[in-house]
Amino acid sequence: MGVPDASGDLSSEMEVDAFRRLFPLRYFERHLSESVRPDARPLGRARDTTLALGAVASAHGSALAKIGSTTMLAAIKMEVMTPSTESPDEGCIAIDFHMPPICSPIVRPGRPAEAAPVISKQLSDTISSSGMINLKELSLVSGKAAWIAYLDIYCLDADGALFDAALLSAVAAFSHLQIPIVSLNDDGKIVVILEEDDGTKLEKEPVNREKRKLTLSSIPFSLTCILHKNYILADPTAEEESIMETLVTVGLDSSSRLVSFYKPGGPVLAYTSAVQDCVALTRQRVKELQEILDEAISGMEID
Amino acid sequence: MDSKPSGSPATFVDHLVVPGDLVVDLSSMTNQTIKLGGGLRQDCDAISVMKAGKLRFSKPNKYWVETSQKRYVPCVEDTILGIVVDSKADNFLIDIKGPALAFLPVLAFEGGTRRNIPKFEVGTLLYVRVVKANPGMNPELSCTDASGKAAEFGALKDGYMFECSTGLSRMLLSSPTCPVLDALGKKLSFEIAVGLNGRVWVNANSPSTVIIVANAIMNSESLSGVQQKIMAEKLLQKIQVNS
Amino acid sequence: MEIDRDHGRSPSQLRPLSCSRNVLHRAHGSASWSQGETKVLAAVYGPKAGTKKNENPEKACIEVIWKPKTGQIGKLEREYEMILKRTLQSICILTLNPNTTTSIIVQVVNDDGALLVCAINAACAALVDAGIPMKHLAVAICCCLAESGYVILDPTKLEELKMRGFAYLVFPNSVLSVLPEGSSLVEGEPMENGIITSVTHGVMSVEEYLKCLERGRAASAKLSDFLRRSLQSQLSNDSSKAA
Amino acid sequence: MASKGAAPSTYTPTPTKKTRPPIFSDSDVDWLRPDGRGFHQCRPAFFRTGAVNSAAGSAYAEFGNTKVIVSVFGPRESKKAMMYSDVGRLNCNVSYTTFATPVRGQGSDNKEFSSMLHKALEGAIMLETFPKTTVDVFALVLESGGSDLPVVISCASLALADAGIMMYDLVAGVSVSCLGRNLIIDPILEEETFQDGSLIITCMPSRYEVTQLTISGEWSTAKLNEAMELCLDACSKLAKIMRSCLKEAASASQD
Amino acid sequence: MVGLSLGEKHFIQGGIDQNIRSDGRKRDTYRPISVETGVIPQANGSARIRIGATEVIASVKAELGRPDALQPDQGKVAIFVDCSPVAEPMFEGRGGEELSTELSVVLQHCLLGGKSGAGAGIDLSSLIVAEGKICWDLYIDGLVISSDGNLLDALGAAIKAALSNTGIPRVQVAAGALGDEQPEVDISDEEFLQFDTSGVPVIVTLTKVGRHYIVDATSEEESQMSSAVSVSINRKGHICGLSKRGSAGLDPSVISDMISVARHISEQLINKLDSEISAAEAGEDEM
Repeated sequence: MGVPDASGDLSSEMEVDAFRRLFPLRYFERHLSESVRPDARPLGRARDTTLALGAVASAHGSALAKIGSTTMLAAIKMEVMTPSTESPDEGCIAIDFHMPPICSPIVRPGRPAEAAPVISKQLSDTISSSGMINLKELSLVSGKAAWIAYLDIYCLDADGALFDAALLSAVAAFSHLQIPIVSLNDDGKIVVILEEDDGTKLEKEPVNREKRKLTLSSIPFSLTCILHKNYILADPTAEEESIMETLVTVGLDSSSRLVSFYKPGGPVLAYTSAVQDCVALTRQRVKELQEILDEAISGMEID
Repeated sequence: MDSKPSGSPATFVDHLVVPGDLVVDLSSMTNQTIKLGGGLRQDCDAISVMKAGKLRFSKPNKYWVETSQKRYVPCVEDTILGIVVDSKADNFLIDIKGPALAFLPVLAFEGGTRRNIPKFEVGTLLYVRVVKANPGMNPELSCTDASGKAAEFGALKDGYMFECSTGLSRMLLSSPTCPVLDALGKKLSFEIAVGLNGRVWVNANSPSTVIIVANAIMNSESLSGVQQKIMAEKLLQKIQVNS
Repeated sequence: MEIDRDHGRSPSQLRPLSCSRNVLHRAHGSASWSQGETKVLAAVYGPKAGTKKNENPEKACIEVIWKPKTGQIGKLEREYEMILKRTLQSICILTLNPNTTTSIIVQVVNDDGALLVCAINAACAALVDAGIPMKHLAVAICCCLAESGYVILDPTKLEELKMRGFAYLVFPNSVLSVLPEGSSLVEGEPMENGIITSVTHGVMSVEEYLKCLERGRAASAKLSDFLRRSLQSQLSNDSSKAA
Repeated sequence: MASKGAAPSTYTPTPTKKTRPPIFSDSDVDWLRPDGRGFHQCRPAFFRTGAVNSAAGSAYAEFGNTKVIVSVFGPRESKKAMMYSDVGRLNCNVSYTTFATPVRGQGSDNKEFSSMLHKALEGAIMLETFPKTTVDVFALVLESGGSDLPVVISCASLALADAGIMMYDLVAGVSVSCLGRNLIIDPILEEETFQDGSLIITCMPSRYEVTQLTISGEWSTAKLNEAMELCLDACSKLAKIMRSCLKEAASASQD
Repeated sequence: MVGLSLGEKHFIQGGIDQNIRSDGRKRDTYRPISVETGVIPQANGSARIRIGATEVIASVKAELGRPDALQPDQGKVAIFVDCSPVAEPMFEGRGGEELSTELSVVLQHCLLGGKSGAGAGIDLSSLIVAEGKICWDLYIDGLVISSDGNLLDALGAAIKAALSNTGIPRVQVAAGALGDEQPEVDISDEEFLQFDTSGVPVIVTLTKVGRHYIVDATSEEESQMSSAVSVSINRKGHICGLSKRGSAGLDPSVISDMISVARHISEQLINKLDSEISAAEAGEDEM
C-alpha cells in the first residue's frame, strides 16, 4: 500500500487539479474526512433541482428536470390501441429511456449505452409498482380502444444520479399530461375533436370529456446514495460514481412506502444501519422533490 | 491432525476451504513470518481464501490452497507444456492455456546466440519453464534450467499430448509417485512429460501403450488413490488378456 | 396468519436445492443450480486476454451473457445481466488479473420462480469451479411479501403471481473464521451479513423490507452451508486421491 | 405494463375534419403565414452555449418550435481505426427524439442531415490544428418546427466555438421556401410540407463565403438570385446574434 | 483514392490554368458520351451510360402502391444508388455506403423537386391510377460500375435515358369500389405508356480546381478540387436542384457565375443526350 502514503507526501506540493486526477480516491477521502464534498455540498445534501413543465409543445405532456447538471427531458405522446382481451378496460404505458450521444462522452452513435435499457426497465418497474397511474383511466371504449401513453425520456446531460432525474421528469410529465378530447367515428376509429369546435355543433359525443387529466396517487421519488466506508453521499455526480462504486437507489412514494431498494453489487456491503440511513435521507429528499413538483404545477396553473 | 500451539490455523489444514474463509489470524501470531502460496490473500490481519480447494501447510511456515482448474494462471518456476502459435523476430509466442500468450525469447536456449536460433513450426509442443509472471505483462518462458542448461526442456517430438485439470497434473508430479503412474510403470515402459498447466505428453514404442497410459491418466481425474490403482490394474489386465 | 404452500412448505423453507459443478466439458468452469423446478446452467470462460472498450484495463473485466429459455433478450434480461455483472464484480478480486475478460454465460433451463437468485447462485458456483479468485462467495435469496404482509421465501412461479412485493437479496457467505467469537467487528458494527445486492419490485413499507432482510439473512446461512457442502463434496473427489 | 411481444398497432388520433392544406394559389398574394410573420421575416432566434456540462462544448438553439441541442466532444482519439492523417477528422451525427415530429417517429439517426452538417462545417474548421484526432459533433433535435437543418448547423458552429475548436468563422445557416410565387424565409414545418422548392445556404458571414448550398425544386434565375440575397442577408443578421451570445457567455465567465 | 505526385498535381493544375487538360480537352468539354438502353430486360426501363472511363447503369422498376395521404393525387418515386466494389476496391462491404447515400440524396434533390412535388423532372401526377387509392411507385436504382470522376452527371444522364426507355403497363380500374376498399385492377401486358421525359433535367457538375472550374472532371482532377457545384437544369433553363461538395467556401458571386456557365453547358448536354438516347432507342428497336 505504498501509493496512498506516497500521495500523502506529495499532496502538499502538488497542484489540486493534478492531485484530483492522479489520486481521485484519496482526493475524495480527504474531503470526506472534513464532511464536505468537492462541490462544497455536505454529504447528505442533494444538488439544486429544477423542474419545468411543458417543455415540448408537440407532446401531450412534458417536463424538463435538472438535478445539478444532470438534465432529463421527458415527453408523453398519447396514441390509441386496442386493449388486450385480458384487461379490456385498461390502457397501457410504454416507457423508454434514451441516452443520445450528446449526453456523455462515453456514448457514441450507433452504439447504445449499456445503462439505457436497464434504466428503462427500472423506471417502468418503479412506476408500475407505485400504482401511481390507474390504467383504467386510460380506457376509452371498453374492449375497443384505450390510450397507450408513450413516455420517452431523453438524457440531455449525464452527470450522475440518472435514475433519480429520469424518474422526476417522468412523474412531472405525467402531472403535466393533458389528454386530448376524442370521439369515436363511424369507422370505429378514434378521432380528435379540435378545441375551437368545442361548444359549437359536434358530430359525435366525446368519449372522454371528464378524463383529461390523470389522477396521480402516491407519486414515487427516488434518491441515489453512494456508500463508501462509513460515509453516505447523497445524489452523486458522475465523477463520484466512477470513483466510489457502491450505489444504492431508494425509491419512496409520497406515503413513504418503499417502491424500490436497488443496490446492484458494489464493493461495500450495506448493513442494516446504512439501509436505514439511506431511507431516512430519501424521506427528506422526497419532501423536497414533492415541493418542487407542487411548485412547478402551481406555476403552470397561474399561467 | 497434529494440533499446533498458538491460536493457529491448524483446524483448517488439510480441510476443504471456499473463498471468503478466514484461515489465519495474524494478530494472534506473534513474531512469526508466514509464506502464502496460491489461493490465499492477506486482508489486514486476516488471511482469507480466494479459491476453493484444500488448505495445505508445509513446515515451517508455508500455506497454500491446492486447487484444480481447467485454466492455468502462470506462476514463476512452474514447468509447463506450451504450444508454439507464432514466431516473431525476438520471441516465439506460446499458448500455455493461460489468459495471455507467453513469450519465449529466441535466445532462451542452452548456448543460445543470434546465430543458432532454433526453428519451431507453429504447433510444436515444448517443455518449458516459466521465468516471469507479472500481472499486466505477458509471461516469459525459458528452455533452460536456472543454471542455463537445457536439462529436459525443449521440443517434444512424436508422442501424444492431452489436456487435463491443473489438479491432476500436480498429482502426477507429486512424490511419492502417484498410484496410477506407479501401477502403469510396473508393467509398461513409456516416456511422460507433465506440465503444471494441465497438459500431459506421453510417448512409447507402440501406439497401444500410449493409448492405455493416456486413458488411465484421464480416467483418474476424479478417483482416489486406491481407486486409481484398481482402475489401472484392470486396464492392464485387459491388454494382457488381449495380447 | 399462515399461508398455505405447496408440499406443505413452511414460509421460510427453501425448496430442495441441488448443485453440480463441472457439468460442461469445454467451459473453463461450469455449474448447474436448481431450486425446486427452477434450474439455471452457468458457464465461465476465461480469463481471456484484453478488456472490452470503455472498461478499466487495470482491472479484470467481467462480462455476463444471459440466454433465456426461449426467444430473444429484452430489457428484463439486460437488467438481469447488469445486476449479475455488478454482483459478480463485487465478489471477484479484479486486481489480480488486470486486462483480462472473464465471460459468464447464464442459460435458463427452467423458470419456476426466483429465477434471478438461482442464476446468481449458479454463476457463483461456476466461478468457483473455474478458479477465478474471489473475495468470498455470494448466496442469493428471494423474499416475497403476500398481501397480508407475510414474508415467504423462495417462491414458485405460481406463488410469485399472488405476491405484492419482492426483494431479491444477495449476501456474502457466512464467514468461517479462526477468529474468536465477538472479536470480529467491522468498524464498530457487530458482524452481521451486509447486503451485496438488493433489488425490489412492488411496494412495501420500510419495516416490511427490513423484515425481509432479516428473514433473508437467516436463510442465507442455510444456503451458504449448502453451497459449502456441495463444493466440498465435489472437491473431495478431486483432492482425496492425493492424500 | 409496456406490452411485450407482439406490439399492438397503435395510431395517433387525427382531427375529425381534414384540415385541407392551405392553398397558396399563384394569384393569391395576401395570405398570412400561420405564425403571423412577414414573408421575409425570420423567427426570433435564441441561442445559449454551455447547455451540456459533460461535453467539451455545447449549444442550445430555439427558433420558434424548433429546438436543438448540439454537443461537441474532442478533439479525442479516433475510434474508427483510421490511417494516419495529418489533419483532424470531423464526425457529425444528427438524430431526432421520438417526440420531435407530430407523428411519433423512431427517433433514429438522420444520415442525410449528418452528411449535410459535415459538409457545412468542414470548410470552417481548421482541421490541421488537431492532427490524428477526431472532433465529434452530435446534434439532437428535441422538437422539429421547420428549418431544422439550418438551425442545427448554426447551433453546431456555436457549440464548436464553445468547445474552443479553431475556426475561420462562425457558420450561419438559413433556408428559404418557395411557395407558389412567394419566397418565405425560415419556413415552419407546415410551410415546409407544402413548399414547391427550397434553398438552404450556410455561410461564413465575415468572410462572405458560402460553405454549403442546396437547392431543390424548380427555380428561375431571377428568383434564385433573390432567394440567395435574402438568405445571405439573414445569415449575416443571424451571425450577429450568435456572436453576441458568445460574447455574453465569455463576459459572464470572466465575472 | 488517387495517389498523385507533386509533379503530376502541378501538371494537372497548370493544364487547367492554360485551358488544356491532360487528356487534351478544354475546360468546358465533356468526354465522349455513349448511351445504351434496355440493358436490363427484367426492369421496366434501363440504360447504361459511359462517359470516358466512368460507367453507370440506371434501372426503373414500377410497382403499384398506395399514394401518400398528404398527396393523394401523386405517385411516388424513390432513387437509390449503389456503388459496386467492381468500380473501386474501397466500396467493398460498407465502404461505399457514405458515397452511395450522398449520391442518392443529391439525385433525389435534383430530380424530384420540392416537397409538394412542384418542379419535379417526372410528372408525379401522371403516375396516379386511382386518386388516393392506387398509384405507381417508381424505384430508380443507379449502379456505379466503373468510376473515373463525374459520377453525378453520369447517373443523372443514365436516369434520364432509363426513364425514356421506360414503359409502364396500362391499368384498368374496376369500377364499383367504395369507401376504404381497395379497387381491383387489371394490368395489361401488351399496352405500355411511355413517359414524357422532356422535363427531366440534366446535371452539370462544375469542379473548381485552382481559380478555374471545369466540367466532367476525371477522378484525378477531382482529387485536386477545392469545391464542386452540381446544378440540375431542365430544358427551360430553370434550376431544378443544386448541391455543393468540397470543403472550401465559395463567394456568392462565384456561385452565380457558375450557375450561368452551367446553364449554358446544359443546353449542349441536353441536345447531345437526346440525340444519343433516340439513337440508342432506335438501335434497340432494330434488334
